[in-house]
Amino acid sequence: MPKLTMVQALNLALREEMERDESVLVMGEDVGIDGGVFRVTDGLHEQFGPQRSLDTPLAESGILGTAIGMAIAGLRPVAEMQFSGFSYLMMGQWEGNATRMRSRTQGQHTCPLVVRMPYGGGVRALEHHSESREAMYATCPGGKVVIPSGPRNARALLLAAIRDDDPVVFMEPKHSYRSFREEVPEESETMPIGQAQVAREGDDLTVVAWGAMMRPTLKAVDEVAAKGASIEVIDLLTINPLDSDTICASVQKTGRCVIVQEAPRSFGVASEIIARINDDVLLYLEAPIKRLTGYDVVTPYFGREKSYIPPVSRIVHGLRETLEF
Amino acid sequence: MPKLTMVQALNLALREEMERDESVLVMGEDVGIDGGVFRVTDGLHEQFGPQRSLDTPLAESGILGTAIGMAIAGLRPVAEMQFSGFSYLMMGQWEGNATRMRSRTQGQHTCPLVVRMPYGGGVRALEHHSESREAMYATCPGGKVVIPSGPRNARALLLAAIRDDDPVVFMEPKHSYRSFREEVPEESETMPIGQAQVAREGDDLTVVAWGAMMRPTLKAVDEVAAKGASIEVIDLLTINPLDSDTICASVQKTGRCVIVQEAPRSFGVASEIIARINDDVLLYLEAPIKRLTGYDVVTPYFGREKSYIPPVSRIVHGLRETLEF
Amino acid sequence: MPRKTLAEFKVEHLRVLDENGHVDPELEPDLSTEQLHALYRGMVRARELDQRMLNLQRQGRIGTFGPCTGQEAPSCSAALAMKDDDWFVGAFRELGGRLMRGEPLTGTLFFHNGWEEGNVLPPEVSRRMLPFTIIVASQCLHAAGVGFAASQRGQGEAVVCFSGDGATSEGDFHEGLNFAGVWKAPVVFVSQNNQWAISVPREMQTSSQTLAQKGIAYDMPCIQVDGNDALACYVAISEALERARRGEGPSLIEAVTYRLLMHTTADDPRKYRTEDEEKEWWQKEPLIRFQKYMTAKGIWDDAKEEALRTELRAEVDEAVQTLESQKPWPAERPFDHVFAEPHPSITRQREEFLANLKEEADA
Amino acid sequence: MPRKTLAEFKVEHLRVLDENGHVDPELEPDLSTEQLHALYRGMVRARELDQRMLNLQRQGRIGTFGPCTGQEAPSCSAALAMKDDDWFVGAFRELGGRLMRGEPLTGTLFFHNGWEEGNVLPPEVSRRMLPFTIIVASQCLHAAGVGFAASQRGQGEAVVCFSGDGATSEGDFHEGLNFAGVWKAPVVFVSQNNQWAISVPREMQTSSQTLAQKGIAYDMPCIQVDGNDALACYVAISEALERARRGEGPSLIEAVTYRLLMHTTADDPRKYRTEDEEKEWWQKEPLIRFQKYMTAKGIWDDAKEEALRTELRAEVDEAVQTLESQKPWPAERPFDHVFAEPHPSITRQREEFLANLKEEADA
Ligand SMILES: Cc1ncc(C[n+]2csc(CCOP(=O)(O)OP(=O)(O)O)c2C)c(N)n1
Ligand SMILES: Cc1ncc(C[n+]2csc(CCOP(=O)(O)OP(=O)(O)O)c2C)c(N)n1
Ligand SMILES: [Mg+2]
Ligand SMILES: [Mg+2]
Repeated sequence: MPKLTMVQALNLALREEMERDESVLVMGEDVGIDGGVFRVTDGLHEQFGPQRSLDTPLAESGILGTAIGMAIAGLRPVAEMQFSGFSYLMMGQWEGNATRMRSRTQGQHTCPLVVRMPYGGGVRALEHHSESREAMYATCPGGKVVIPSGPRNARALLLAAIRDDDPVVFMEPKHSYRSFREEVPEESETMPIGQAQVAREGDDLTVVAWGAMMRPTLKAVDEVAAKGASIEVIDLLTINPLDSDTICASVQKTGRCVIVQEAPRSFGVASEIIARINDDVLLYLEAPIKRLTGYDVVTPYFGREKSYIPPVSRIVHGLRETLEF
Repeated sequence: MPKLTMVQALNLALREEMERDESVLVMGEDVGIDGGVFRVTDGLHEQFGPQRSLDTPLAESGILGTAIGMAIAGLRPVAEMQFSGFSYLMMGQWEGNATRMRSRTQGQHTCPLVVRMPYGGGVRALEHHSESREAMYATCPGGKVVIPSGPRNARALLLAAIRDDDPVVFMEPKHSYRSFREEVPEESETMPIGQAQVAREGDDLTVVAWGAMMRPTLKAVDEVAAKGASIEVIDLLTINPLDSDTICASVQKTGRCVIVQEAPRSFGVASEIIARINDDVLLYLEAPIKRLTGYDVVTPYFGREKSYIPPVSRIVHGLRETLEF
Repeated sequence: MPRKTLAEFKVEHLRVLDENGHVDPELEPDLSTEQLHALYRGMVRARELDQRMLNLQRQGRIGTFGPCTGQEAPSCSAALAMKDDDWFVGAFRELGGRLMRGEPLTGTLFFHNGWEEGNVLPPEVSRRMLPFTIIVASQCLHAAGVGFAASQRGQGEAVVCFSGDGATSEGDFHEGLNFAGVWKAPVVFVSQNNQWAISVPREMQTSSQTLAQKGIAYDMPCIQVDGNDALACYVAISEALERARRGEGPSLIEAVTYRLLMHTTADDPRKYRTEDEEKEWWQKEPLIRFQKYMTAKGIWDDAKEEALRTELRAEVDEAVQTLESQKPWPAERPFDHVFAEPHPSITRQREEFLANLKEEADA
Repeated sequence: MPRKTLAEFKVEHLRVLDENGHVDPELEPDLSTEQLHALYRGMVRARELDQRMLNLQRQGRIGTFGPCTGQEAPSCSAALAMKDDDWFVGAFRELGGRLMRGEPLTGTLFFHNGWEEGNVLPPEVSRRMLPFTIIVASQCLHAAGVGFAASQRGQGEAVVCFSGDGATSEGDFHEGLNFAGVWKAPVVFVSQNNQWAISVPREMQTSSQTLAQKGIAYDMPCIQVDGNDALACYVAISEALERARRGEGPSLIEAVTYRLLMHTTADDPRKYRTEDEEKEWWQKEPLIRFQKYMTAKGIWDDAKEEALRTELRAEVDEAVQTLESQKPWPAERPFDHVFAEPHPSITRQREEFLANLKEEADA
């Protein structure tokens, strides 16, 4: 098994699915000749030509809106938003059409499309290049939201997203694009959308994280586990529809839960997880659920961003507090 | 004190503030001669002329984007989105500019503007005219989200929103526009943004609701209270920044909480309220917090919408269950 | 040559049939009697259903809707000009064209009675027709995308996309035309300039003299036609479809027409326009002039008119009966169309929903 | 007249100074020596800072930035043509104009080092200048809104708004021009056509022959100028500003120029364009031809050039020193600028943040 970065793994998924299914194409700003500003679509232009590796005009609503038309007409577009920070310009088409076409026509017209977008901070980028707003997309029923955390699941989930018959926002933690490698099987593999994954098993505490927060979370967990705690770690992978069963089963077992979220504290995915735990397993809780999150401030420029993203030390601290509660 | 509908009360607020402050203007699709499709801006055109009651071209990003420019240049625009269902087209300007201008320039340029929008169901309207997505706006730090529940607080909060130095999304429960009247003082009055209001005091149970859900909630509470329960009702009024202090103080006292929300269950404001209670007063809870909400489906057309909005009977049932837990 | 002219453009106006039904013989398209009858029938059918819906709405028997009266020509002409394999992408005032493309009368009735079931069409109809679009101008992008997909197949499919004068202000209109232009997508954009976007008159919507000239921004062939003249609409749309099929890319047609009635049944035009203006436009409406044209041609007479009206009214009666005898569809259907595959969380909510319904019914 | 011409339009190109610095005497604007010197100084100052920033970035001493080299003429000409009370609304490649309007060199340095403090300008500068806009084309709407507000005051203020060729594809560009057109807002839209939007060439961005013609969609005076010719830019912007002040509404100017360097320091143009193309455009760049023009006029010489460069380099040195001797500003400032009034929930998070910081520092 080759060791790939997430960028390479995503590129692999696109390539294999484009080879397998002629109706798949990638589209977006600079995805063609340039191979995308992060090189996720690198080489597809050479292999599949400009009609399946489609450089579009600079317009995010345009990209999603035309992808909707293509999807209705039988293609499977994988559109790229250059950064999630520009994706809000497509929100009208997302809320108003992509997520509604199936229910509007009771399945006669559907939007099997993926919108890929790098999100999150930590790469010293300009304004609008660093925030995490997965919760915003999660407020729209009818659309899925998927966030991989490593090269292997990125590849498997992107394949699943392309094959999914519903519109998927696929948010890629850009901080993890190249920061580590993982073995990725040569054989195609997919993972089910809508299911979280238990990344570590344990009995004393459940930790839920996703995307770029998985790495610092696992580091922190290792550190605390080294001192004897048995910690279960759940990698959320799909934000919407949320797999509360996996989370609640774990919390029922452990009685304690910490959620690590890069996004601001309020109105984030962590809140929904807490609500699900409250719904189903509140009585098993032995401590308040802890949210380790960003703050409710406008995403700071990169001079300050490091202090604003939960670091390993803060996670360690939070795990200990919850274990000792 | 005259008895006014919410539409009249909002109209009053606009009129008095436009009289008091020359920099205030209303703008949007059909807000001028037509007085708005719900007549909230009725008569302003006659009184203040077309430059302060400004019919704009049909473009939501355009409306907010130009309002941002006006606000930076010293005006206080009150923009209308004809329905919240079209407001997602302005999300790029909202997330990217309105909510960020203050932090971007550390206060040198600011966006004192209001975006009014009718939201919610129950009026047998076409698609896109019935959903509740307050949570989507709440995911953006730097912008406030306010939802009045009756004529009197609508007037007071709209005045406060116009005078607020930050951008405010002001969501008006269209179902309550004309469905009841309330006494509204002749004298100008404002209410603080960022504070919830205790609408009924009680000791056994805390109920939190907002917007159009306040009326059925109060009815249900009256019904249950008539049988002897002492129920505290909190009218949220501001969604962001959320007044968790008022909620947590109440739950600390009552130990039980029901949240009534028109929006879909997941990723809504109710989840954030649960998270806040978990943060601060979990140990006082005597029962799981109950969410009475819409469902995680695409907002149905009006033939079905009634079954999808929490009715009084369901709230009554939920209150009882939580009291008896 | 320091101040040199780089490019020149002009915008033309086309009319074939004047307000009194006189045809310009040089411009008259070569249509068979059957085709002319079909076009007229399509327009009258829309008018009849529209008028009936207005009554139904006033009686509270259907919900809010936006009448199309006076604007029957552009979409019916398009339907006549289109091939089976072409795509029809509408806004919300193309009843005539939709019906001609095969949408059953009950479709619009169910839709306006608040049921998604109204959008569920016979497969052969839905295949090449997108549902009613409410988000103004958003369909312009769908059309460009459909056009791209169609041109990939290379089978000469084209797309006709409708939007209104108000729609030209939206970013999506611009992006739709731009994408279609760059891709040379086979799309005919028809801008129905009915003079009003609710209460906002055309001249407050944009400062351009015509809407047609907006095509110049994309070097797109553009023309203004008399939108109450079904023959002019037909000629312009047919020419544009030909260009599209030849791979010459999109076109923009401004069809100048008038919304004779209210914006929707929730609207009161008295607030913002005069009855005189409306009366003036009633003189120019599309049905009468077409009838006169056919009569002069000797292919229409009072008997035919009466037979047609009688037939169509009966059809409308029947559709209304179907509407009113239709039992409500299952309340839980929305749960079945959130996603293609049910997710446990949605399935559980579906059960909860049914339990709640039962309880509320029992209460 | 069934096919009558409704309207005709043309798009002109303006150049005053050719690539060798020869001026067209009939078109030469009447600028004083001081003005010409100021214009040249502004362009060279931007070039010097740009080049230095490139080095700093390569050494990891500042973050990603987008160089403006080769595009100094349009924004510097605008700054020269504008009055103090006019508004400058930029995108992200108008360093020259921004500096001429009074932004300190440290502004852009701090900004590109990841500090909001770089956007905090001396009050008299910030008063009529909006910060750097990253969301492409979104500033076109701000400009229209500022223009509306300015025209309400009726004191002859105008707005100059910059955007790029890629920006013309965004809905906000279209909406900005349309709103400004309807309001007859005093806005001069300058579209810097530098041939590329990252890797996407101008001809894949839109199918129109020129960007200038996009103004026709709003009946807006529009012109294409040689954007590397500072005099042509000055003439066109001045004329447009005059129209704006006379209440004649907005204009669109396409300034044809070239992004001589990478899109940003994170970009590698070798992926998508040839060095030959770049070399060709280096022949047309704006500084040298302006220098030749001034030399021919007898108002410039090598000594002046050297003095200017020496002075500006020293200024840049000093700014870089200020940058590097600047201690980080307080980490908690973002909490102070979420809202004008602190809210208890934010205040508490601020305290939590400080406690976390302290703990992490102690750890
Ligand atoms: C994006 C969006 N904004 C606002 C509305 C509300 N609205 C519905 S129709 C309409 C006017 C449309 O005008 P026009 O495009 O001229 O079409 P017409 O109604 O005249 O056929 C408006 C503002 C909407 N449906 N979609
Ligand atoms: C709305 C939006 N989409 C995408 C981007 C990413 N991006 C930054 S600059 C750029 C190209 C801009 O091209 P152009 O308008 O020609 O300006 P130039 O960079 O050439 O000056 C892109 C795609 C962005 N900043 N904003
Ligand atoms: Mg119209
Ligand atoms: Mg460019």
